[in-house]
Amino acid sequence: MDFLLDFLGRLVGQLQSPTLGFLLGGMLIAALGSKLQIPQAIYQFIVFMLLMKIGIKGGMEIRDANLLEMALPALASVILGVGIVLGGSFLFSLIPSVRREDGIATAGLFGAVSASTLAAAMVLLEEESIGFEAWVPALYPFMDIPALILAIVLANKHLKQQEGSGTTVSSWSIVKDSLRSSAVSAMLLGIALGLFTNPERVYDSFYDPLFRGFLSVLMLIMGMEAWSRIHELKRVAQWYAVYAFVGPILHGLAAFGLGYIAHVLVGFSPGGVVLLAVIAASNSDISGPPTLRGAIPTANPSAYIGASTSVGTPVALAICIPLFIALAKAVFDL
Amino acid sequence: MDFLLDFLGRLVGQLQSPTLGFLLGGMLIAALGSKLQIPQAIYQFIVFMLLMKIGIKGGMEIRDANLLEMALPALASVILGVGIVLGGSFLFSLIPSVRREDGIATAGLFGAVSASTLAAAMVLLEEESIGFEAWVPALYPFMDIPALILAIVLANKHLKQQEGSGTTVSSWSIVKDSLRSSAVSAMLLGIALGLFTNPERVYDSFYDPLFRGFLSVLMLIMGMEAWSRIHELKRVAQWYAVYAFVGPILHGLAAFGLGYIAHVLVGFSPGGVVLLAVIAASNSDISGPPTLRGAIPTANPSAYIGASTSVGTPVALAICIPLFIALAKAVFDL
Amino acid sequence: MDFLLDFLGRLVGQLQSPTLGFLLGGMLIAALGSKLQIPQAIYQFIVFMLLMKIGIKGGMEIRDANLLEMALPALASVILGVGIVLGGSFLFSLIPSVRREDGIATAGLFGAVSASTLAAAMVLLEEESIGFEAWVPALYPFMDIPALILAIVLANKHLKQQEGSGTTVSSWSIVKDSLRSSAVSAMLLGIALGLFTNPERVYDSFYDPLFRGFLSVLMLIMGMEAWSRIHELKRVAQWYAVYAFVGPILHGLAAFGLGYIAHVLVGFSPGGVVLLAVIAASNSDISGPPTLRGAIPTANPSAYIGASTSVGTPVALAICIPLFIALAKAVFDL
Amino acid sequence: MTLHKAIKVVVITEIIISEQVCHTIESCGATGYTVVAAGGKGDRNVRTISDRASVVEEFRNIKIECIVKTHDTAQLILESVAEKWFRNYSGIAYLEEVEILRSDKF
Amino acid sequence: MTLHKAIKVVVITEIIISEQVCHTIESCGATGYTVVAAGGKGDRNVRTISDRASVVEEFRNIKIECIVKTHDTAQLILESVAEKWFRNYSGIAYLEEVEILRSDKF
Amino acid sequence: MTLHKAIKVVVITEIIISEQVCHTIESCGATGYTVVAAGGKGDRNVRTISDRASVVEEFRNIKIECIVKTHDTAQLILESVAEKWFRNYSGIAYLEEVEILRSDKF
Ligand SMILES: Nc1ncnc2c1ncn2[C@@H]1O[C@H](COP(=O)(O)O)[C@@H](O)[C@H]1O
Ligand SMILES: Nc1ncnc2c1ncn2[C@@H]1O[C@H](COP(=O)(O)O)[C@@H](O)[C@H]1O
Ligand SMILES: Nc1ncnc2c1ncn2[C@@H]1O[C@H](COP(=O)(O)O)[C@@H](O)[C@H]1O
Ligand code: NA
Ligand code: NA
Ligand code: NA
Repeated sequence: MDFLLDFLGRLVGQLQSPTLGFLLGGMLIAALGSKLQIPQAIYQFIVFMLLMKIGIKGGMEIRDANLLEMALPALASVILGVGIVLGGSFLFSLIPSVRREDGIATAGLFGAVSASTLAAAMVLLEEESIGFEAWVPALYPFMDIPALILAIVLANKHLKQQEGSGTTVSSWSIVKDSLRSSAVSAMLLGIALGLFTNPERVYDSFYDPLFRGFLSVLMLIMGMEAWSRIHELKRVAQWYAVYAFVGPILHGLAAFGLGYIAHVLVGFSPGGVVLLAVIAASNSDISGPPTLRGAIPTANPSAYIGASTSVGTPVALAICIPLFIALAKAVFDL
Repeated sequence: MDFLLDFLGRLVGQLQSPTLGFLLGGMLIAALGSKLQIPQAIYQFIVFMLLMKIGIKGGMEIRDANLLEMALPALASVILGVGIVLGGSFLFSLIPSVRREDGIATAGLFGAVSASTLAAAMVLLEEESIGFEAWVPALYPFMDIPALILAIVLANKHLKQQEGSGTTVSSWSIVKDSLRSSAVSAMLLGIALGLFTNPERVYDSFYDPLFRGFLSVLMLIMGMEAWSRIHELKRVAQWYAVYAFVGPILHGLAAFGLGYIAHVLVGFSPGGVVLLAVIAASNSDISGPPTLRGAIPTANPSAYIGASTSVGTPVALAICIPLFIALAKAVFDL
Repeated sequence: MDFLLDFLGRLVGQLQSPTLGFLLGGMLIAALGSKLQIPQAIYQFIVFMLLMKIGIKGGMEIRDANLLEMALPALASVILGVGIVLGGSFLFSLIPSVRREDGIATAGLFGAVSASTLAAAMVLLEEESIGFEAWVPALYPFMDIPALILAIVLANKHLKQQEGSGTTVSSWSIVKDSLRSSAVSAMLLGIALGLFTNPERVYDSFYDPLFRGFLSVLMLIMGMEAWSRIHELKRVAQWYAVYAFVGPILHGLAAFGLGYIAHVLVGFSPGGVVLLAVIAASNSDISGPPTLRGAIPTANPSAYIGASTSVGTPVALAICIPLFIALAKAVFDL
Repeated sequence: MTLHKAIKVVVITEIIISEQVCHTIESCGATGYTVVAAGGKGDRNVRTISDRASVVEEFRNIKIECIVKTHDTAQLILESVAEKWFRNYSGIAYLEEVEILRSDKF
Repeated sequence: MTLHKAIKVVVITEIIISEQVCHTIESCGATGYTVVAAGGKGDRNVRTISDRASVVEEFRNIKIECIVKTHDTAQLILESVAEKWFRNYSGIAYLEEVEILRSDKF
Repeated sequence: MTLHKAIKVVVITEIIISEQVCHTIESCGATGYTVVAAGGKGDRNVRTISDRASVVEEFRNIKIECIVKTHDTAQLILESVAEKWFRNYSGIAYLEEVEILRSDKF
């Protein structure tokens, strides 16, 4: 009860946070029909900047980190990515009105990861002064890639069974595609630069100070997009909306649990547990949709994109992040 | 006499200000045929940043401001917006070579407001350490919206009389369109974020420090545009150029007068008086032209765009801002 | 021997520099097929920012500089620009498999100058705390313009002799075109603003602090481009690759020699000598190629663009800059 | 497979009215359309396709193409668009004959 | 100079498969093609050409035009593209008659 | 309303010479034209329409379309452009028949 009151208090407090304020503001002005537009070129550059910032920082810190500590959380990430896709596909398969491959693609997107949500969580943790190991954001691909591969493999297996029309897709080519996607390759590049060069000055004068501001613009864009894609959601069964609302919370809670185990076993930090939960709760907004469109062409994009952009992402940002921070404070007594 | 010398001294000094230097530099390189180009995406983002900066700052300060003080200046803004359009339309109606709807549209543009000019004035006031109430920039829509509505209504009334071809335009739909325009909605969004969230950190680390630099780039763009649109002005009667030169100065002086009254009655600050005068002197560059093109389609865009971009805006920036600052120093003994 | 060891040590150290790290990183991710992309609008804006930064700084310092000191280095620049084009054209004319105008155009590009390479050298000198006169970057057009003019004139003379098909091109129109190119006109605008206005505040709050970060993004772009254009080089004779590899080093060494003479005669600074060498070693990436495409249309763009973007620029950045810094340290005993 | 004759209607006009023109086209019976950003020069003005910053951006052109099955529908679209929009906005419109695969799609 | 008859094949489809569609077109014997960014509306969706930031950018259209000398090649391209791509991705395709200067170029 | 036959000339070439080609077209008697940014593949090179940063940006294509009343004018434009520009720059050009509403406009 106390915990609930505490959490509700925090939730209201978090909505005061400019990060979520920009998200809600974006939804609001889109709903009111504002013609405000942030150019595509700016959006692409902001995403690049955030990923480089996260990557460089991670790379610089990994240099003197004990990477063995990373093993357990990385394993947890793989398990979560695989588990979310299997669970989601199974649930959708129970609903007759949902086409099999649409369900698999949607579960794949929610198993994959959003860099924007991750960045927002990092800023909010910082505002609450909750620390985490610098390599935590590098868990991203450990969840993202297995989730996408599994979804594509499942969908193709299903198509072959059903109609003999599925094409064989090698999982190695999906791994390569994921590593080459703009999001993952920007983060890996950042990590490499942080590891092998001395980017302190450029990091301190550019990537770090601009991070918070660019993130605010990104949140605004996510909010506007969430609203403007809601009509796609209306074209498909309401079950997608239900899944997109409940899924992130459950996925995050499962990840929180696994993170807690890692905390007990290898001393995984409280902030790390929160980030792991947010990574699990997030869904892939940048590279996931085109990857799925290309690899599962029979799946209806309106289903998975509507669910993810219009419901899943706002829920991950505005509900899950505050929820897991509050939970961490209670559980770890911060 | 002394005042004149003082003013001329200041004018020369202001041209040393980089803000105006960038404007003149832009005109110069466009005149010399430079191929330098700032991409459209950057321009859109800069305008967004400036309006957010102005809005957030305003919102944060409005929190503990006495909004009653705003009533009189807001009323003055409405009066100015309406008065400029009525006056301009009347003057143009005296000139036989000017089509009625072209004159009304031009007066409408000069009654409306430019966010860029407003931002430049704020930087120049800051350089002179002349303070103003943080809500003053929020007077913008109080002048902008009435001016555009009135112009559209006048033009449609005229078209109906003349040829029975004007379509009925509801003023409410014009208000909605104005509020939804990218400029006004960005500023209102900023105000809301400043009021309801705690954006201090993102404001101090991003929107505020980049303001001055982005403004310099914007001035460069305005200068290049001013030059490159001068050929449009040549296609239409020279009266447009005359109006565009004299109008801003007169509009600004009238606003200065009303601002002075507000100073005496409710203690409106000297900086506020200057900003009110600049708002009146400015003309709408971003949202005005497409609004008028859509709502008064029979008016010739070369007339109003040439007049505003090539003459009105440079006069407002390079003559009116220094003029009103000098005036304020003399009048308020700063 | 000691010098060589010292140099090799430095070269490895320089590769640790993030500036070169970003270049190599860009080549690497392009080679690995990454889909990461920096938008064209961002690239254009970054180049603008760097040139304004260089120009404004130069302008501010020129105010109280003794411009006579500039005379000898400026003369050296002209000699280098002309000499590189004459030498390169002659060498290419010895190779039967290379068409005459292709060789001339390539030599023209290598005689001309790259603003990005110049900016990278400035950051690396700063990191080594090696000073230089602020007007040194303004030597840029003194080498760039003569080189391009000479190449165009040579090519047209050749075409007229050969087939009577060359058109007369006035050198004045080439000068005008060069001065109007986006790169040169941005730098000249910056110099004018630095000279005639007081841009200290906007320089210190915007152009200067963002320089290092934007340069890192630019290096990434250059690296990606270098890789993705390598296929153009494969279509043409391998002699272009040889020239593009050896040329920058020889051009830079010649410039270092002339700079050294200026050092002895008029006290040209060690940092200035390095910059002069880098300017000579660089090749024009922004304005050169379209200028040549327009003025020597019969020359094959694959030849000169492949050679310059894929080999010349990486060599200038990753080999020449560290080489000349090491040389300066040894020669001037820094 | 046999090919079927169809008609393509092309409208080039100001981007500011693009949504309304598309609406006019659909209300005449078109089942779809394709749009492309365009510049150009006509009686009234030069319009650019460059990415150069321009304060009054919305004065650009759009090219709308729409395939319909019958010449009558095509002519109806042509006349409706011209009648409704070309008095106050710049623009041109024309028809072309094309061959399509499946006629049920349009 | 005399002009020669030729056929233009036009394909409008999703940008995400543009490279593969171009490959299909070339494998049918085309010597070149021209592409243009497009938006549009059809059975499935509305696609934009605006520069507005959109998180899922790759759902835009592309218009591919390709001139070939014979009607047979044109029809082959049309059928191959439709067969291979239009079951799972949105798109339309059609032919137009054109006149070219030099027939050896195509 | 009756429709009139007219001819559309299409030129696809390098963006770097777009202004000069438009000038050539106008000097042959065209009253207007429409331009569209394009990419493509031909004998010489692949040209992109992506927004990816590219150091040598000006090597892109442009598609110029121009409607004229007579086949003779169209052929004149075609031959002038080919003669003047296609020896040193890449490009193709062709004609199409179209139907227009008002013939006085062109
Ligand atoms: N003869 C023509 N051929 C092709 N396009 C044209 C022609 N005339 C006009 N246009 C296009 O139609 C637009 C509007 O033309 P106008 O109404 O004459 O200003 C121009 O900007 C061009 O894009
Ligand atoms: N009748 C039509 N005329 C012109 N373009 C069309 C038409 N129908 C569809 N399109 C284009 O083809 C794309 C895909 O259509 P669809 O497969 O019907 O969704 C649309 O986005 C339009 O660009
Ligand atoms: N067969 C073709 N069909 C359509 N467009 C073509 C064709 N051949 C060439 N092009 C276009 O013309 C441009 C120049 O061609 P080229 O001169 O052959 O390099 C190419 O980039 C394409 O955009
Ligand atoms: Na996830
Ligand atoms: Na005004
Ligand atoms: Na050089």
